[in-house]
Amino acid sequence: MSEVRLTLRQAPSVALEAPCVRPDAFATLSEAAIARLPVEHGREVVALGEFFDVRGEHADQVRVEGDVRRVKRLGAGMIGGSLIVAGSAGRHTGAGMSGGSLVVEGDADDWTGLGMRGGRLVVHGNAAAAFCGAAPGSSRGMTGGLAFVRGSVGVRVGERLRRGVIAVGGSAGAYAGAHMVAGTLVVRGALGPGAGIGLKRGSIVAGGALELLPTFRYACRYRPGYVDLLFASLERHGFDVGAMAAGAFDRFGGDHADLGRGEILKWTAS
Amino acid sequence: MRRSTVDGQPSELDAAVAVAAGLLRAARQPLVYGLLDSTVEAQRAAVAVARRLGAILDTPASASHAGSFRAFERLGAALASRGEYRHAELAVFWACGSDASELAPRPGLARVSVDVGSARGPADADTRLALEPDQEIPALLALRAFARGRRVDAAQAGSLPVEALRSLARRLVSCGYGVVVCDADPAPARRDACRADALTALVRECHRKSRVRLSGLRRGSNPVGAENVLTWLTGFPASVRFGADGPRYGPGEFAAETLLQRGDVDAVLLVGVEPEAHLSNEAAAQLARVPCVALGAVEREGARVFLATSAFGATAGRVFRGDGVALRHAPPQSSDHPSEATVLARLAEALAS
Amino acid sequence: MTDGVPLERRGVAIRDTYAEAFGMRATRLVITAASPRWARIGADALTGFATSVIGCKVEAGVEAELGPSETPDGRPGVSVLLFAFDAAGLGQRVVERVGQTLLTCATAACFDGLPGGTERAPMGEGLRFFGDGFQSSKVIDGRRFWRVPVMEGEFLVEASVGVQRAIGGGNFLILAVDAAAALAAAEAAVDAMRRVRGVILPFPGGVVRSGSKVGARRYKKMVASTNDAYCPSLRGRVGVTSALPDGVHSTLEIVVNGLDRAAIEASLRAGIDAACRPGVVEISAGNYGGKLGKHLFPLHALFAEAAR
Amino acid sequence: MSERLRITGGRVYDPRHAIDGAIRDICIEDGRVVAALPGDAPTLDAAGLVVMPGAVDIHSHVAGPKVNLARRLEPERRTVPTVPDTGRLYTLLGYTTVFDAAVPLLGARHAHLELQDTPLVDKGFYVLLGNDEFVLAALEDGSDDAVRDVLGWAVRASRAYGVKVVNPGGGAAWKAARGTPGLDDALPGRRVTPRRILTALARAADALALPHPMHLHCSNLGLAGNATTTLDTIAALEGRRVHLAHLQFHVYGGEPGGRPTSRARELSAALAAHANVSADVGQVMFGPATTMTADARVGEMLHDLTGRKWVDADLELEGGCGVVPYEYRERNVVHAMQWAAGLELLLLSPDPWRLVLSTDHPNGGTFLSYPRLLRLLMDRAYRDEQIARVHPQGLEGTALRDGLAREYSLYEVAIVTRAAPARLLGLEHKGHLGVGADADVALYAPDANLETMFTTPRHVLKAGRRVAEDGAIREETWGRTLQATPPFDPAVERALGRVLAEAGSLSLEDYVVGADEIGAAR
Repeated sequence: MSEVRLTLRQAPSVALEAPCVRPDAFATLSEAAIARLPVEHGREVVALGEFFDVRGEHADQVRVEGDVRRVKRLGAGMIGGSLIVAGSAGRHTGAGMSGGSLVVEGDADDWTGLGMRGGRLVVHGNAAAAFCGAAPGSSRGMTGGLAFVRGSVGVRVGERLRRGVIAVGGSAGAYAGAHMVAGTLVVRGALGPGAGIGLKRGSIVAGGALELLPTFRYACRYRPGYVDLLFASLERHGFDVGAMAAGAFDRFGGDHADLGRGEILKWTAS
Repeated sequence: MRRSTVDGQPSELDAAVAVAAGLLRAARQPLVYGLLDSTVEAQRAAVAVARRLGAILDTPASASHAGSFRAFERLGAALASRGEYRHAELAVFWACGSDASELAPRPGLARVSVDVGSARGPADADTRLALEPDQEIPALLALRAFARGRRVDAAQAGSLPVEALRSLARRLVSCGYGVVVCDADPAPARRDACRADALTALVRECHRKSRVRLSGLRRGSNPVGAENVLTWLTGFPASVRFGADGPRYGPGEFAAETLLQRGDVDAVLLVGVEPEAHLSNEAAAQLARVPCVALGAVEREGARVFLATSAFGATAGRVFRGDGVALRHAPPQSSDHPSEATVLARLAEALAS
Repeated sequence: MTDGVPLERRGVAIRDTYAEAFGMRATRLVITAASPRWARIGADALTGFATSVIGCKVEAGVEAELGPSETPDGRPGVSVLLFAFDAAGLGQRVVERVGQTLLTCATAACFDGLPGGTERAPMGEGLRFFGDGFQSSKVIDGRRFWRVPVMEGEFLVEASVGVQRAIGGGNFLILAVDAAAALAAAEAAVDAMRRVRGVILPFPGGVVRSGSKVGARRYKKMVASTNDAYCPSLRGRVGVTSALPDGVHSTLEIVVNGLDRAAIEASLRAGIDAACRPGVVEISAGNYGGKLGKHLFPLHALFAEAAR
Repeated sequence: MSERLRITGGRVYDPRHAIDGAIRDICIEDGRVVAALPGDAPTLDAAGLVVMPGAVDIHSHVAGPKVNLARRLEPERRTVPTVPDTGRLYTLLGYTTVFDAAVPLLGARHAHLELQDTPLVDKGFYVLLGNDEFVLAALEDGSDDAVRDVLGWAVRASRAYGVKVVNPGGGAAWKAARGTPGLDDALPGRRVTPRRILTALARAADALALPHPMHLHCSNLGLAGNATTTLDTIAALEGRRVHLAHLQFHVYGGEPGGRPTSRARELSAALAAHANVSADVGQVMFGPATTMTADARVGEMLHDLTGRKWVDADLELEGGCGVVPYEYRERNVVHAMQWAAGLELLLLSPDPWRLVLSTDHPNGGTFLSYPRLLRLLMDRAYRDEQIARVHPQGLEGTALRDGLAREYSLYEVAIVTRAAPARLLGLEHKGHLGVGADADVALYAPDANLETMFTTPRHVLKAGRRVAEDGAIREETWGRTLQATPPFDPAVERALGRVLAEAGSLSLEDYVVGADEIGAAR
C-alpha cells in the first residue's frame, strides 16, 4: 500500500495557506508534481516542496508530519482518500471536505471542518473554536458526514449544523449547536452557556452539565430509540460514548425564541 | 511643525515614504490596520496600498463589531436613518445611551432603559429593567419568544424578570414605531458573539407586527465609512486578505488581534488608529515587536517610520454618519500637513516603482 | 447429474423431479423491541395472514431471531422477510403492515434489513405522516430514520427498505403412509429449514396441506385449485391421474421463499434430509411443467452437490 | 498628440444609421469616431468580426447604499460584484455605459463615491422621487411648477442623470401604514393620490427637458393582477413620455393574493398602441439573484417567501429599501411564468426601439447572464430546449406555448442593447458609430453558440482605448459620470429647507453633492 508522506522541513514564518494538500488530488500526481503545488506563504506563492519533503506519489493515502500548526487548510475540500496529520493542525483543516477520512492526531485549530459536507473527520486531541461551524453568511454549517473529537471543543461547535453527526468526548464551549437547522451534536462532558441558542430543528445530546436557556421547555424523561442507533454507529467509528450507553434522557424542546422544533437531551444515570 | 521620522530621526516625507515602502515590501505578510479615524479618501487609498502589497487589511471593527457583522450576515437588518426616529413612540436603550436628539425625552415617546450589570442606559428613562450580565442573552431570547406568542417555563427562567420582559415584548409588538438602541462597538468585556444576533432577531420578530428598527451606536470618527469603502472595493467590511486569487474574507482569521497574537504578520502599516485602544495587551506587545509604519498627527513611539499627516479633525473629505449617510467633512481649521490620503497615494506610488 | 439413477435417503425414495419456483421481489425487516418476547410479538403480527400472494398479495415469515449484537440498536430482535411480485406492491404492503402491526406494538422499532439494496421502497417515508407534523428524522451513517411520537415514547422506523430479486415457491412434497407420519416428517423438516438464513416458510407452521395446481379445470376464474394428483382421496377418480405411489395415504408440502437460489437450495436440502424418516414413502416436488416459473430445483442435484 | 485607430474590415451593426452588417472601417481619433484618418494610422484588423457600438445598460443596480448593503449581506455567494469588478465585468461583456436605476437623495453622495471607484464604463444614476416629503409637500401646497423646481433641484443637488419614481406614493403609504393605495386613493393623512404624483412628475420631467423621461417602477410589483395597474398607469399618463422599468414584473394576471399568471400579450399590445411609452424588460434568469428595491413592500413580501436574510431600511423624508437574496428555479411555477413573461414581451415586442434589454441586475439575475438571454432570443432551438426544462404550469397561457418563432437578428440585438437604450436616454454620442460618436466599440467573433459569442468579445474599446481583449482587461481607464443639468428656481430651496427643518437630520447643503465629488477617484 503506497502513501504520500509530507514532512515539514522548514517552519513557515507566517501562516502558510496549503489547501492543495488533498489526498484525492495527490492520487494522480507524481512526487515532483506534488512538490510543485502552490502554497501561499504570506504574500508569496511558493512551491509546497519549499516547505515539505515529499515522499511518495500517486496515492490517496497522505501523512503529514512535523509541526504544522501554522499550516492552514490542510485537506480543505477533499473529496476522498485519507489524510493523517501526525501532530496538531492549523486553522481550517478539512474545511468543506465532502468525502474521505481526515485524522488529526494532535489538536485541531479554529474552523476545523467548517462547512463540512461529508466524509469522516477525527481529532484525537482538542479542537478550538467553530469546530464544524458555518462560513460567514452561510445559512448552513456542516451538511453531512461524521466528525468527532476525543478531547474538548471551543466555542460554537456545530453552528448552523444542517445534517450529519458531531460528537465530542470532552466538554464544549459557549453556544454549542447555535442556530442548528437539523443534525445531531453529542457532547459527553459539560456544555458552556447558550447551548442550542436559536435551535430550529435537530438534537443536542448532552452527557454533562449544562445550563438551559429559558426558551427551552421540559417534555419528558425517556430514552429515544435513535440514540442507541447513533451510539452504536459512534462506537463502530471508534468514539466511546461512555456512561451514556445506559440511562435515560430529559428532553427539552426549543429554542422557542426561534422555530423551536429542536431538542436538547440531557443525560441522567437513572 | 511635526516632521516625519525614520527610526526616530526627522526625515523629509519623500525619504520616509521610500523607507516605508522598502520596509513593507520586505515583509512576507504585512498588515494594514486602522481606518477608523480616517476620511473615505484615506480609506480608499489604504485599500489601494493593501491591494498592491498583498497585505491583510483590517479595522478595529473586526474585534468590537464582530457580533454585529455576524448578525448582519446571518439575518440582515432593520435599519433607519436617524431622522426617522422622530416617528418613534417607544425607544428601548439596551444597556447603552443614545446621542440622537430624535430620541431625547419628548411627549409621545416612551423611553425604556435595560441596564445590564454596570452598562446602563439614560438616567432619565421612564422605565428601567435591570439584568445581571449572564441574564442578558436569556432575556433577549425570552423577549423574542414572547414576541412570537410563545410561553416560557418558570423552571427554566430562573431569576429572569419574566413579567417585566413579557410586558416589554408586548409594548414592542404593539407600538407604532419603535427603536431599539444598542452598543454596536462594545468594550471587550461585553463582546458576546450572540448579542447582536439576538437583538437583530428580536427586532425582526417584533417588526412582523409593528415597525421596529435597530440602531447600533458606533465609536470612532468614521467606522461606517471603513465598512462601506472596504465593502465596495473588496466585497467585505473588514478582515480581508489580498491573496493570489483576490480578496478573501476571514472574520477572526484575518483580524489584527489574532494575527498579532499568533505572530502571523511581520510588518504593520497603521492608518487612522491608536491600536492600543483596540488590541489586547498581548497583541499590543507583539505589535511593538513588529516593524511598523505609522501615519498620524501624533508621532508614534517605536514606529520604524512615522509619516506625519493632518489630524482627522483638520482633514477635508467625506465620512459616513453612524446611520450610513455619507456627509462632507469640512474642517473648521486646516492643516499644514498632507492628508492621510495624500501620503498613502505617495506610498502606493513608491510601492509601484 | 444423476439422471435416471434412483436416489434414496434412509430408505426414502427421492423422486427425480424438480421443484418449480418463480421470481419475486423481497425485503427484509429487522424488528427490535425491549425484550425478545415483544420483538416476537411484533414479528408474528407483521407476518400474520401472509401465506400466499394468491390471497393476500404478500408472503411473509420470520427469518431468524436476533441477539442484541445483531441489531442496529443493540436490542433483541427478529428479522422477517416479505415477498411480493414487484417492488411497488411490496412497498405498499410494507407500509400497511408496519403501520398496522409495529407502529402499534409496544416498544417495537423497525429497520431495513437490506441496507445495501439499491432498489428501494418507502417505509417510514409513508408512515411518518402519522406524526401529524411532529415527526422528525435522523440520518445516521447515511441511513434515514423517522421518529414518530407515540403515547409510549417514539416509534423509530427506517425511511426506506432495500428490495432485491428473490425466489418464491421452492417446495417439496412429503408422501407418507399416513397423516401422522406426514406431519411428524414435516415438523422435522421445518425445524431444520428454519435454521437456514435467507429463507422463510410462509405457510402455517411452515407446512401447507393444500398444495395447488395452476388454474382449475372447472372454475375458469380460479388461478389455483387443489392439487388433485396428490390428493389420496381422489386416487382412482375419473379424470384424475394420481401421482401417489401405492401405500401413500397423506401428503404435506413445505414451501420456501428465499432471497437467492443458494439459500433455497440449502433450505430444501436440510428439509428433505430431515423429512427422510420412517413412515415416509417418497419425497417429491411441485412441478408444473414450467408453467409456474423459471426457477427449477432438481431434487437429485441438491444431494449431488452436497456430496461433492 | 492625438490617438488614432482604424478598425478595418469588420461587419458593422449600427442601427441608428441603418447599417446592418455592412463591411465598414471605423475611424477613431481622440476618443471619438471620425470620418477618416490618414493612411498611416494604426489599424485593428476586424475582418470576420462583428462590430457594434458599446452596449448601454439603461436599468441596473450598481452603486449606492442598498447595493453595498447587499454586498455585505452575502459574503458566502457574492451575487453583487464589488465596484471595481462591476466596471470590469460589464466591460468584458462589451457594455461601456451603465445606469443605476434608483438612488435616493440621501444616498447620492454615497452613490457617487462608488461611481468614482467604478473603472472603465461611463455611468450615472436616476434620483428617486415620488415618495418623499419634498415632492409630496409641493404637491399638497404648491403648483406643478413647484414640483418641477423640486425635481430640478433634486437632479442638480444629487448630480443625477434622470429621475426615478418607484411605486408612486405607495412607498410612503407602505411606510406609514403598510397600505397599498390604488391610483386614486389618497395617501394616509394626505390629500395626494398616486395618480397626481405620477402625472406631475412626468410633466415636470418633460418641462425640464431631461434627456431621459420619467423612469417609472409601477405600483404593485410582483403581485398577481398588477397588469391592470400597469395598464391604468399608462392610461393615466395621457400620452406623456415615460420609461417603464422592468416591465416583466408588472404584467401579471390572476386574482390578487393568488398565483400570478402572464398577461404579457396585453401589455405588448398596449406598448404598440402607446408610442410615448418605452420599457426595459427586467428578464428573470434562472440562478442566484439578489433583490434590491426602493419598493420596501416587495422586500417584505420576498422575505416572507424565503424566510431568510432581509435588510429593510427606512430613509428619513424619503422611502426606504429592501434587500433579499433570492434564487430563481426552473421548477418553480411562478419563476417559470416570470421567465416566460419576459421572453414573451421580447418576442412579441412591437418595436425594438422601445423595449430594451435588462435583467434589472441583480433583481432578475445578474448582468452576467445577458449573453444567455441573447441566445434565448436569437436561437429558437436553444430556447425550445430551455422551455422544455421549466415547470410546464408556469407556461400555461403564455405565448411561448404558441411556439413563437421569432429569432432576433444581430441588427435587432444591436438595437435593444445599444441604439435604443442610448436613444431613450438621450445620449447623442452613444449607441452608434457615426461621426462624432464616443468611440465605445465591441468586436465579437461570430460563434454558432451565441452565448459564447456575446460572453467574450474579441476586443472592447472605450473612448478609443483598447481596454479589453479576449476576456481580459488590457488597460483600466476611467469613464465619465453622466449628469443632467436642468434649471430650477432657487426659491424652491426655501420650501425644501422648511421641510428639512421640521423633520430632517441634515441641512439642505448636506444634500448637495459638490462638483469635486464626481469623476475618477484616482
